[in-house]
Amino acid sequence: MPELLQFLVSGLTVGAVYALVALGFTLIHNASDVVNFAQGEFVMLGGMVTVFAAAAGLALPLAALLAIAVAVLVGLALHRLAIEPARGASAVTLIIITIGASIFLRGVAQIVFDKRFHQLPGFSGNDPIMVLGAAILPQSFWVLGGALLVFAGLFLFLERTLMGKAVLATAANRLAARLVGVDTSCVLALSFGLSAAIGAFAGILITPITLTSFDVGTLLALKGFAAAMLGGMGSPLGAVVGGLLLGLLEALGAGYVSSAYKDAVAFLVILAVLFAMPQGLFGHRGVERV
Amino acid sequence: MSLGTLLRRGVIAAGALLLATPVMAQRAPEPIRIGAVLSVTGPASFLGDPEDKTLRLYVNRINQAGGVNGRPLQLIVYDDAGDANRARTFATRLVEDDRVVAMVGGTTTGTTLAMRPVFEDARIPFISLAGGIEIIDPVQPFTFKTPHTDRMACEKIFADIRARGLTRVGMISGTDGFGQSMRGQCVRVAGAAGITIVAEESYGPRDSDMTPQLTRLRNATGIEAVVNPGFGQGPAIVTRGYHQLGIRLPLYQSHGVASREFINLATPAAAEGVRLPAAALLIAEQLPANDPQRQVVLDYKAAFEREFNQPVSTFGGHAYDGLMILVEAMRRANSTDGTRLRDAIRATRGFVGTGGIVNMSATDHMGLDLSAFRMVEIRNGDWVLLGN
Amino acid sequence: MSNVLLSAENIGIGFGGLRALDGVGFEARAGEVLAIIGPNGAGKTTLFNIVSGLYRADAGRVVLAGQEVTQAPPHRLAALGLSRTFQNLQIFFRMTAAENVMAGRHLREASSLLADLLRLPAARRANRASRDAALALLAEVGLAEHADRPAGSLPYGALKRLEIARALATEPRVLLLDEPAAGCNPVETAEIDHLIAAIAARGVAVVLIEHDMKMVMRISRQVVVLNQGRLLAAGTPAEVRNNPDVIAAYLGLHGAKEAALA
Amino acid sequence: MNARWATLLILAAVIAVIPWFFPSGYYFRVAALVWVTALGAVGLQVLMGQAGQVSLGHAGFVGIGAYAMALGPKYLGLPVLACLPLGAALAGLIAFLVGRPILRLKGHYLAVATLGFGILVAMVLVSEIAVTGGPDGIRIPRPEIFGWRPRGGEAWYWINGAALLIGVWLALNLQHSPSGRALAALHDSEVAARTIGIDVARHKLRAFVIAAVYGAVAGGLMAMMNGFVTPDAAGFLQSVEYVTMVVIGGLASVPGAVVGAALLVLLPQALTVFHDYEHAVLGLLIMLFMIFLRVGIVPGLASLLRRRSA
Repeated sequence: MPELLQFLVSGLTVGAVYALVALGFTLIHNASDVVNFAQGEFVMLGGMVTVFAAAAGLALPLAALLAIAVAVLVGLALHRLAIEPARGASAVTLIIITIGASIFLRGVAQIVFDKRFHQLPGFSGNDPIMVLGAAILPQSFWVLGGALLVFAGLFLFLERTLMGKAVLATAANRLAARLVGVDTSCVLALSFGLSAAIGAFAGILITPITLTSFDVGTLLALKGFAAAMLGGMGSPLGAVVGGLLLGLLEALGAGYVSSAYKDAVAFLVILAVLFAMPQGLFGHRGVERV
Repeated sequence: MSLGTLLRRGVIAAGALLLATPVMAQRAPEPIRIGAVLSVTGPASFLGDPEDKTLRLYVNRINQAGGVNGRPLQLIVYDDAGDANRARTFATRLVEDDRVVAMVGGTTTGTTLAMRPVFEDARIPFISLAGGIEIIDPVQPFTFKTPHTDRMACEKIFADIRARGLTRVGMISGTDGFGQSMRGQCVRVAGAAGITIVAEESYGPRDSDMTPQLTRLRNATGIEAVVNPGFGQGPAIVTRGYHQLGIRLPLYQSHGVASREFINLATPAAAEGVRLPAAALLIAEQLPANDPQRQVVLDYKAAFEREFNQPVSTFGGHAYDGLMILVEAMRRANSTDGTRLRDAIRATRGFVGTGGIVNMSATDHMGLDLSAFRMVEIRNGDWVLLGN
Repeated sequence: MSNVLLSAENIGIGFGGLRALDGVGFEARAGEVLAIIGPNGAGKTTLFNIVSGLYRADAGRVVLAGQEVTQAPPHRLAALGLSRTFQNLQIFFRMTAAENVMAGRHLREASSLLADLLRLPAARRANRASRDAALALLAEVGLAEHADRPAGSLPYGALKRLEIARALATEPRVLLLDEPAAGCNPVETAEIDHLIAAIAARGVAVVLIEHDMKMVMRISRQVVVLNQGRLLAAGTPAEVRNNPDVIAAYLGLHGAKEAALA
Repeated sequence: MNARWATLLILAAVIAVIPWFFPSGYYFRVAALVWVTALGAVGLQVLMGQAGQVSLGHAGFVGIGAYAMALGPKYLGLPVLACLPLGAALAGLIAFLVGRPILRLKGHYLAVATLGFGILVAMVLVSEIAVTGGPDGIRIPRPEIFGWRPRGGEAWYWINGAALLIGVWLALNLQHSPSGRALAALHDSEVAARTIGIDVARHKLRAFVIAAVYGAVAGGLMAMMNGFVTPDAAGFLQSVEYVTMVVIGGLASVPGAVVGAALLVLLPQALTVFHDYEHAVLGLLIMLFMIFLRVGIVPGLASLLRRRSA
């Protein structure tokens, strides 16, 4: 039993990060149909900027804020300089642009920072808390709590604010949104900024557990994308569920099946879900309109 | 000049421009070109980056001191990003286009094995910086290597485990080349060393959490010690998780944990009591004054850390050893001819490097023995040399 | 009746809680035009989608040329002689006009994948035959001069006719036309009018969804009226025109709107 | 159909003429790499460009083809060359089996499913060390063609060039054939394609199998040329690179795939002068190409030329 609990905590912690990355994918996709493969680089920026700012003497909270600010600026620049000029291009063209952006950001990070691994101290120390025989890092609570905060904040933003409703409207029907006066370009910029902030936040939270380096983004983007698809592209709830589920699958796969094939276990489950529900768990299941 | 040749030269020039062949200013004396294909980026950058830095640093220093045989060295480095196919192309480029006289590098066993035929065909000495024993076993005429083999690391670790009166071992290894190659060697030599491997786990090179695997090891019955073949951040995360789960069994890391950075990344608390086989470089200051390696490793450590403001790693040290073995051989051979250079490298005796004392021969293209490894334990955030 | 080519019986389908169609049916005969009319949302296109195999009905059955085809996929229905056009254009925009119609010859092209890859004589013959057939059909719908223009560059009315040509290329016995004259000017409408008559005259059973009442009354032999997913009336144009339910539920409503706009 | 012959002629001319200007064997090696990579990319063009089905697992098939060259001789005692068609057939068979369920998915969902497939292949190659040699790779015996042993870049330059020429010829034939039209039709509108009698599932599967066979042949040739293969050949990054090649060259265009492959093979060679800045410059170039030639290089330049001459 403590074993299962250990796997669950481990899976949820990693899954929360996947969920945050998937959320970033979803926000940008809803506003633009772009699948932003540079999403993982926001996570990298969050961790790396915090590490370097902290090393330069900044207090950790300030360093974290700076990291989020940097990521948001990069996100906005990505939108303004790479996505906006290609407006109207096909979805696959835009995807390749974001892949280029991800290579570029990694290349720049490798020069600005370095190619080594870095760590942050746990926000509340590194001594595990024993719960029912399972050892839980205090940082896990930070990750889960932080993710919960983001989910709740995002929900309130989307449901309770005018700007949030504009985002939802744009997601539902871009043309209609524009017709009723929503500045969809502004919504798109907002989505990039927001996704970047969420990604960077995830990066800051997870670095004390997983360490960071200039190239941690690729794998996270891959997992986040898979999580978003598992949940159903376009659904923020799907992104969250998909992310947590993916994390749990990996942990349980490694714990009960085989550690060499834990990613295979996760992908097999994703495939099985998609065969049964081709639009993911929470995707639109509308009838094809002809 | 006919139109044809003019056209042809134009296209060659354009092609050269396109492929951006480094154009070299003609100076006398002609520099000696040394090639290096390293995994400066990609999954093995933890190894490749310090190798790259070391080679550049020392080629500069050698040139400032007047070069080799009156000629400066010219170092040409390509980054294969850990990809064997790319490494092979760069190897061809070094041989065919850059016309190097020797090669130091090949960060991973995979890239080394992919490049080896290029240098063997061209009869150019190739000193690899990768660990896999298959690089030099069986011996290939022109291929050498400087790092200890992973088999030696396994033997060293197992000997230490046996010395503690333990025999039953659990293993958790990275699925990267380094981890899997060492895992294979450990499995192979376990029997002879009187060790039984009772449980095995693995983790991906980019995995961020190994608690599930470690939980399984914790719950496996009869394990008396755990060995972690791997390099980079993986062992640091394993060590953290090991500590976090409160596993009390002795934990052995490999020589892939080759830098003080490991202690920082794993945190000193978690790393407390971890043992590993290490090259002299890690414990430079603790070496007795009469240790032949002391001066060499202290000098290298000082030079590297002053230049790059980061802790030395034994991987950088392998590059240092490779370059110096080559330079000494060039001086002895007073030639840059491939076969003569090879013979000179093969004749290396008593070379004091960061990795150990190197004695090459026609049947041993590495030249290190088990004495090159020292067992160290991490105590209070620092390495402590264990009495052999 | 022996010349019934397509019959839909008692068709029903629900989306979520909504009953989109319930107990609807019709019989289309060779050489005749049957029109399905009804206000927007009556379920006309849904009925087409079921008959052509794109949706799965949860009740009723479809019989094509004496063969039950209720759950058959669209490509099998096409092979059995059923073809259609779409209300919202489904043109192959990356192709030229001629290639669009050539694609419609798919079932008639006797060429294997291997022959296609190696460009064996069979593939070349198929290409040539399809192109000849496509050019003839384009001429028939009045698009001969646009044959090698990219489909995306053609005006809306032309695309409507291009879809008809593509559907005809399959050599259908039953042709479903979903608002073929929508968005067309009176001249174009008249052309389509003639085209439909000509198609029916060859013995094809034509089923038509159309809002242009004049056109419907002019060319249809039978009219089926749907309202809110149910069959409201069926009969000859004259019968339907005088059916009080139809006038009340459909023409009345519609007429009132038109009157208000006029 | 003239454009088809023009494309083939230009390609054949380029292959025949450029060796003349090569200053060293290294150029043969790079060009041979361009041809063989382009062959793999042309296969993906059939799937992505012609049939409109995305695949983030193309390198998986390349890996299958490449490892067939190592495992066939080792375990079945076959001559290496015989393993080339064998690997292609195996990749085709696997594509046929996994393609059926996977291709029911659309768009990004298909992308993630193919991604999963590619990762699975790479994972097997890494993990089954006893069979595949694991992450450090495995050696491939040198092939022998009627007593001739191709060695070095030059031999492979001609072999790969010929293979690419055949590959492009087949892909162009397909594009302008009844089967190709069926693919183009389902690419534009699946609904319309179905109603004119096209068995969409079957044709998608064909395109998937064709792409797999191309990938496997390319992988096999590359493995023979290198005499060595590691699981990186099947890795996710390779798959992304293939997609980038096809898109950057021009999805709709077979020669576009060749141009895209050439670009992505040559750029890293050219960018070595930037050393540390190599990746930043590569990323920047990819972005710029896609922003300014959003339909891809070949169709983009073609329409520019047309506009200029009009």
